[in-house]
Parts: sequence; C-alpha cells; structure tokens
Amino acid sequence: MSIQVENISFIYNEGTPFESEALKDVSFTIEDNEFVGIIGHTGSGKSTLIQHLNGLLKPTSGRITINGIDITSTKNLKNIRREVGIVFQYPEHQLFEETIYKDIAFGPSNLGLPDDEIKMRVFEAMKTVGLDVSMKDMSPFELSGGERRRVAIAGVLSMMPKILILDEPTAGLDPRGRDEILGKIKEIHEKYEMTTILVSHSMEDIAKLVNKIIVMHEGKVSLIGTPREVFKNVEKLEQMGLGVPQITYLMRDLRKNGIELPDDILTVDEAKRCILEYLRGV
Amino acid sequence: HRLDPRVKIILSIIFIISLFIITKFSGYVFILLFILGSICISKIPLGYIFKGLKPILVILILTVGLNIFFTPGGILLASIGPLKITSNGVRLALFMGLRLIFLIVGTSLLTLTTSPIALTDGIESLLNPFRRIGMPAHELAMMMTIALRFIPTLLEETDKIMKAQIARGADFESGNLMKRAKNLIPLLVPLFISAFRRADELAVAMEARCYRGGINRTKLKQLKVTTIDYIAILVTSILVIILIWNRFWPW
Amino acid sequence: MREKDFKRLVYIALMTALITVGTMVIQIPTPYTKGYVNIGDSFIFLSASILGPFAGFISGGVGSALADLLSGYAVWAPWTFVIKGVEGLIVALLLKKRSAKKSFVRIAVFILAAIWMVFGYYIGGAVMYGFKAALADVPGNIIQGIGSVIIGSILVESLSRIKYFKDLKQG
Amino acid sequence: MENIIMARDLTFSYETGNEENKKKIVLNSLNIDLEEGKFIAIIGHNGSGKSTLAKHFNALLMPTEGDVYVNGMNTKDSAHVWDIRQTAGMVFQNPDNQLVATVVEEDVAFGPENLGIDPKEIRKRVDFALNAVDMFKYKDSAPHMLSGGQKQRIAIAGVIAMRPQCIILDEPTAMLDPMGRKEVINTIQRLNKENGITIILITHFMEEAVLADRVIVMDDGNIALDGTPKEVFKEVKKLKDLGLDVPQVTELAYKLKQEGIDIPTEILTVDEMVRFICQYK
Repeated sequence: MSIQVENISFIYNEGTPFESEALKDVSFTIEDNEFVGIIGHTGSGKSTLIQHLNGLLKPTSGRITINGIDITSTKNLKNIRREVGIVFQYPEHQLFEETIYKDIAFGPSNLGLPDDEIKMRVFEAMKTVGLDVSMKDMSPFELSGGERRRVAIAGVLSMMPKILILDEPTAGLDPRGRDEILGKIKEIHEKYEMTTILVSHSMEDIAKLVNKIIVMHEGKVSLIGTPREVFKNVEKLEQMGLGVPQITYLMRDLRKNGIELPDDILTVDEAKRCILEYLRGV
Repeated sequence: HRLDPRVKIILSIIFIISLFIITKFSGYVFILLFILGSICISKIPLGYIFKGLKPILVILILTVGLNIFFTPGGILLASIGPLKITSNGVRLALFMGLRLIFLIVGTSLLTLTTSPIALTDGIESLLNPFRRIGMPAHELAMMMTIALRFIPTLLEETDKIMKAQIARGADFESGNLMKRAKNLIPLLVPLFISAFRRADELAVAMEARCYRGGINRTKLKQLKVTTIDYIAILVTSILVIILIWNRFWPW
Repeated sequence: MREKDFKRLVYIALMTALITVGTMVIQIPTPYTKGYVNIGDSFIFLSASILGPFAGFISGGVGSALADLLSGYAVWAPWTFVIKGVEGLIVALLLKKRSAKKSFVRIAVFILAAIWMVFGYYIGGAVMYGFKAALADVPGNIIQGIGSVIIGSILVESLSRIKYFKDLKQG
Repeated sequence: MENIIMARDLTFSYETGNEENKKKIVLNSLNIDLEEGKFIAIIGHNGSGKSTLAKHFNALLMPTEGDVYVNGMNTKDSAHVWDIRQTAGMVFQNPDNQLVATVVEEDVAFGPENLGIDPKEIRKRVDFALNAVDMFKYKDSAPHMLSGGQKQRIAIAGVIAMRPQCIILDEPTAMLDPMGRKEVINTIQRLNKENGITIILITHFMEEAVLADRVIVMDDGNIALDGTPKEVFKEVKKLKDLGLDVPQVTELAYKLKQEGIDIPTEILTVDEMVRFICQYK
C-alpha cells in the first residue's frame, strides 16, 4: 500500500497560549512494499507524524492519501486503522488481558471476525514474532520484558495490516533482544510484503534495514532518500543532533586523510571489503 | 501571595465560616470590601476570577430562581401563573446568590494564589500537632506530594494507552453505558498496572535515597510566619468581629 | 517506618494520582442525557478493595478533592474530601468483613457507597445553596453513581483475574 | 588505591516455587573489588545478574551467602544502612519513576532532607548538585516538563546532594534518545574526572562502556570478562556469543584480522582505525 502525504501541518492546542506547531508543511510519498526509516531527535515531530498516518491525529491543514483514499476527509477511520497498524513505543505497557491469546485476539475481535479466523491469526502472529503457540494461555504479565514486547507486536500483526509502523521497537532492550526484534521485523516485511515504517534512534539499525530514510527536524522533512544518499550528509545530520553509523564516520575520516574510498559505505562488511581492496592495492 | 500557606488555609476556613454567620445584607458589604482588598493585593486579573464563576452559573441561576419563586411570606410582588414572587423570596434569593458567589471567589483566591505544593506543606504543618494522637501528618503530605508529581505523568500515560488501543480497533465512543464501561477495560487495566509498576520502582528509588519516613527529617524550605501574616490575621479577625457584631444590627 | 508501610504509602499515593486523573479526564458521555460519567468513583472502589480502609479513605478523599481543586471547584473540595473518603471507607470496611469473593456482595457494597455519595453531595449542596436548589444535582449524581457501580464491578472483576494483582493483594 | 566496594563470595538466589528447579541462582559466588575514583562499566545481557549486583552495592538487596562491603562497612550490618546508601548513591533506569517532588530543587533536596541535614546546608548542597549536572537554571521547573536526559541529570543531582563517594547507575540511558544519552554520559564523565566520584555504570550500549577505565562482563551470575575496554572488547567472538555488541570499528578490525591483515585487535575508536590504515598510505 502506498502513502501520500501532501503539505500537512499540525498545530497542538490551537488557539490557546500553549499553541505549538508540531508539523510544518510535510510532504513525502511512500511506495507499496517499501521499508522506510524515520529519524529525528525527540521533539522533531516523528511521533506526531506517525499518529497522522492512521487518523489518530487530524492535520490542521494538508492531505494524507493511503492507497488512493483521502483519510483526512473520510469518516470511516476504522477501515484505515485495520490497514495501518501502529506499534507504539514500549507497546508492552498496553497489554491488559489475562492470557496472551486473548490479548493478541483483541484487535481481530474488534474487527468482528469469526472465531476460527481469529484463532488462525493469533497463532500465525505468535509464530511470526517467535512465541511458541503452547504459551497461549499464560498470563502476559509472567513473561520477560522482551517476550511481552513480542506479544504486543503480535497484537498488532494479528490485525493483518498492510502498512506496519513501529515506533522505536527496540527501546530499552539488550543487544540480543534488539537484534532479534529487528530480525523479526525484517522477516515480516519480506514475508507479508508489508509496507514498513521504522522509527529509530539507532543509525546502525536504520542503515542495515531500510531502503528509504526520512529525516525530520523541527517539524519539517529535512532530508529524504536512500540510506546511502542521506548518510552522505554527515555535517548536516550532526547539526540536527543526529549522527551516522560509526562506520560512515570512519570512511569519512579516512577520506579526509587522503585515502580514496567510496563515500557511501554503511555496514561493517562493506567497509571490510573496500579496505581490504585498498590495503592489498597499496 | 506571599502569605504563609498555613495562614492562608486557616484564614480561608475562617472566611467560609464567617459567610455563614451573616444574616443581613449589611454584612456582605464588609465581605465585599474584604474580598476586593484581597484581590487587589493578590494582583490576580479579575477575568480569572470570573472564569471560576462560570461552572457554577447554572446552579447559581437555579438557587436564585428557586428561592425567588418558592419562598412564602412577605409582600406579593408579582405572579406568573402558580409562581409567586414575594419580597421575602427576592431577599432570600439575592442573599443565597451572593453567599454562593463570595464562597466561590474566596476559595478560588486561595487556590489561585497558592500552589498545590504550598498547600501540601501547609496541611502537613497544620496537622503536625496532631501527630501525637496518631495523625500521620508527614505521611499524608508525602503522599500528596507524590500524587501531585505523578498526576501529569499518568495523564500522559492515559493518552498514550488510549491511542494504542484505538489503533488496535478499540472503540471508546459508542454503545450503551454497559458496553462503554466494558470498552474502558483495555484502557483502565494497563493504566492500573502502570501506576503500580511506577509505585514499585519509586519505592525502591526512595529507599535508595535514604527515605525512612518522617523521623528525623528536615526541610529545604522552612515555613515562616512573617509580619504580613500577622497583619492578614489581624484584618481577618476584625472582619469576623464586625460580622458577629453585625448580627445584632437592626438592618 | 517499616518497609511494608512505606511501600503502602507509595501505592496509596499513586492510587490517589490515578483517582484524580480518572475524575478529571477519563469520562464517558452518558447516552440520552448530555452528562458525563467520570471514572473517579470506580477507581475509589478499586483502591478500597485492593488496599484496604485507610487507603480507601485517603486516596478517595484526597484524590477527588485534588481533582476539584485542579479543575476550579475549590468550594467543593472539603465536601468531596469527606464524601469520597467515606465512600472508600464504606467499600473497604464492608468488603473486609463479608466474603468479598462473591460478585453480588461486591456490587451491593458498591451500590451502597454510591448511594452515600449521592446523599453526601445533596447535603453539601443543601448547606451551600439551600435544600431545593441542591436537588438539581441529584439526578446527575445518581447517573454518576450507577455508571461507577457498573464500571467498578467490571474493573475489579477483570483485574482480579490478573496474576499481578492477585499477588499484590496477598503481599 | 583503596577499594570502595568489595564483594566476597557473593551469592544471591531465591526460591522459584518451581518443583524441579527450586533455587534460582542470580549471582554465583562473586569476588569483586572496585577501586575508588575509577569509572567502571558493567555489561551483560538481560538476566545476567548485573542489576541484582548493583542493588547489593546499595544495600537494597542482601546476599544469600557471602558479604558485600561498601567503604569497609558490611551491608548486612543494619546500623550502617544509611551510611552505605549515602556513600554509594543509586540512579535507576526510568527517569520518571525516581523523581519524588513536583519541583526540581525540592527533588534534589529529598535525599539530604531524609538525612536530617540543616536547611542552610541543604540549600548549599542543592545548588552545588544542580550546578554539577548543569541544571541550575531549571531549579524551579516541574520534572514532567523536562526531557528524559534532563530528568536523569536531576536524578543524578539528587544523589550528588547526598555527597556520595560513589554513584551506581543502573542503565540510566536505556530509555533516552541519543542526545539525552550524551548529556548523561558527559555528566557522569565530568563527575568522575573533576569531582573524583567513583562511577559504576551498568549499560547495554557498548559505546558507553568503551569510555570506562574498566569493563566487567556478566553472564549468568558469573564474571565472564574483566579488564580495560581494550582487553575486553578484543574478545569479539566471546562477546557476540554472550549476546553483546562491540563497536563497529572493533568488529571491522576483528574481521580484517581474520582476512590476514596484521592489525591490532585493540581498536576501539574511529581515530585509532584511521591512524592504523594511514600507516599504509
């Protein structure tokens, strides 16, 4: 599913002394089946932006079209919300049911699906996030933090959205937990051909996963493009309080020292390859 | 503004009681002077004070209305069908109406000039003498402080959980009372769990910072009764004396 | 202070904050009338049934009075403190004595507490602006009471099934 | 150098109630000496026992077996609990759930108030602590108006105001954004260098651990590695097996070495790597 965001602005507390403009004339397009990363520091408007994509917030002006449907004018937001799933930050805090099964089933039962369809979806979602189906009757509150988060993600997946938005899904996890969740997200993106939007602070993760980056700064889109294009702007990103992957810094510093290396290296393996070439060539 | 919160609380209580002492209109003159004086000193814009009156507008009209129409006795002034307006009615209506207005203005003066934290400190210190008879003054104040600290946090949390559940198709806006009550569960349960989780973590953090109850505890900001406080007490005492005296006036 | 008392203090404080928040912002519009039912009373029922009489009284009284103060109904704050405090106390004391496990007992206790709430506010109103005018608030309070009993019962029911709270009640 | 914290045969376990596996051992007979004035990082995956260990240093938990000494005081000795907590202050993960008061400076004063210190002295300490974390101008703000990094600095100030010799930080940056993380790390580095306060930092972020004088790696209640960052991080394979990360340049050095390049595996920073490669220019 594709998303078109055209010139949206959003003002919090309009008409009060606390008025603040969270989004200013934001426009971009996300194509079907893209994997998009959104970066920007806290207060840059990322969270406000993603809440617009399933109608939780309505833009003060501008238009958002999802698969050709203008969601800023439609009244039937329920349909939009079944297509666009959002996994919020620390999603495990929204768990409320007595069993894992019931919690994951909450979304699909709100869609009014028949019981066996719900059952199928719950089991599939559990498998997708790497939870054993035999755990279905356990209380989510008995699980570890990382497992609880998977239950919460499964709770969104079970609605089978066509667009999946994740707001810092790895926040607070240890390195292994981070890698596992990101691995699952990649799998989901490929297996279900979901359009995926990942909000993250980790430039390394973004560089590894996505094929397009949107950089938000002070409520505006400041850069947009492939990771290779975006991470070339080291100075600009630093000015915004953001960084680039450590490997990108390394390549930049090497070039500054007069070593001829490509300027669009993002991962350790890429760097290894071209440094080897360089060293063997000397 | 700069009064000691303890003095403010006591004075407000005296003020409220004195409103109920009044039996004659002449008493309100003094109250009016007193309130106008306080407003001038507090430098609070009148607009704020009128805003405070808005929510009670309906009840104010009702009070006045009911008293006008349903008070027997006195001279009949006018009648609309079965409704009779008597002089006693008008008198009582005005009387009750004014009392209500003064009540609201007086109490909103207290809350507008005193932060909830200062109020908490004041309450703690006022309750302190009762500790010996088992009144947990310090604990109460500590509790109120923590509650005030976490109100904004929980407000934010409520908004977040609500949005997350709406994104999962929850519906907080339709159905009958029973259905709506049920629909609130996905919001209320996580909210509770979050509050208790926060309490657990906070308790550990407080322990790590050497919290051991009110025993042997000092305070960064000591409450002090100053000259202004004494003047305020004096003025209020005069008001009360006048009002008591006022009860014996012929008008 | 013993560690347990101290933990309890923090629990009560958070419950108080929750009651304030529930009273101020979590409201459901009531059908047919144009009023709102807030969640405050249901939270008081819950606080009282989980944490006991002292907590029920304090969190109910202070939490609701704070909501009054913060939303500009300062006149009502002292009344609210007593009324809602006693409301919590009623729930906690009655549930302590009888077999609180049966849901109809619990609902009966909640109803009783709600009746007290309506009555208390009527008396408060009567003192402040006369018995007749105070009647005007009664229907709204009755709806608030009914709503609170419904939400409160469902809430306590679903929470008691969650392991986390079972542990809390014992410990 | 003096040891500020010592653990001797420290074991911590609890009953699980589970039939087959009755006892869960969280810390397994640990012997640790932490020197005064150092910046020590403790890393390990979730459940490796690092938080439990930290809570022992502050007498929030008591060893099931063995002893923990803070500045020579045994944490089991209940007469010293308050001295211990004052000596080794603690900062927790969630910045929201450790601030008590509704005004920043009152929160910072909370610790000293509990110790029964004279109000004038508290005033001095609060001002000093707020300056130390560079938050003085926010002293009258409400905590909920601050960013995560700022809240965490207030929490640190709250500990500083108790005049500790040592601060234990349990994943203080886990919930922060990169900017907040930088603020907090800069603050603790400064406190360590300028005020000589011992820092014990528990973290999941390897780029933070790299900054320490010493890194301790925990795994299943045991110490898996212990040494300077250079010594620890060159064990790329072992760390990865333990579910941990290494800095990207360290990983690069490790991979280059595997390809037969003669490169020191102790590379931790971009600069070191640049210097190495420039040798071949």
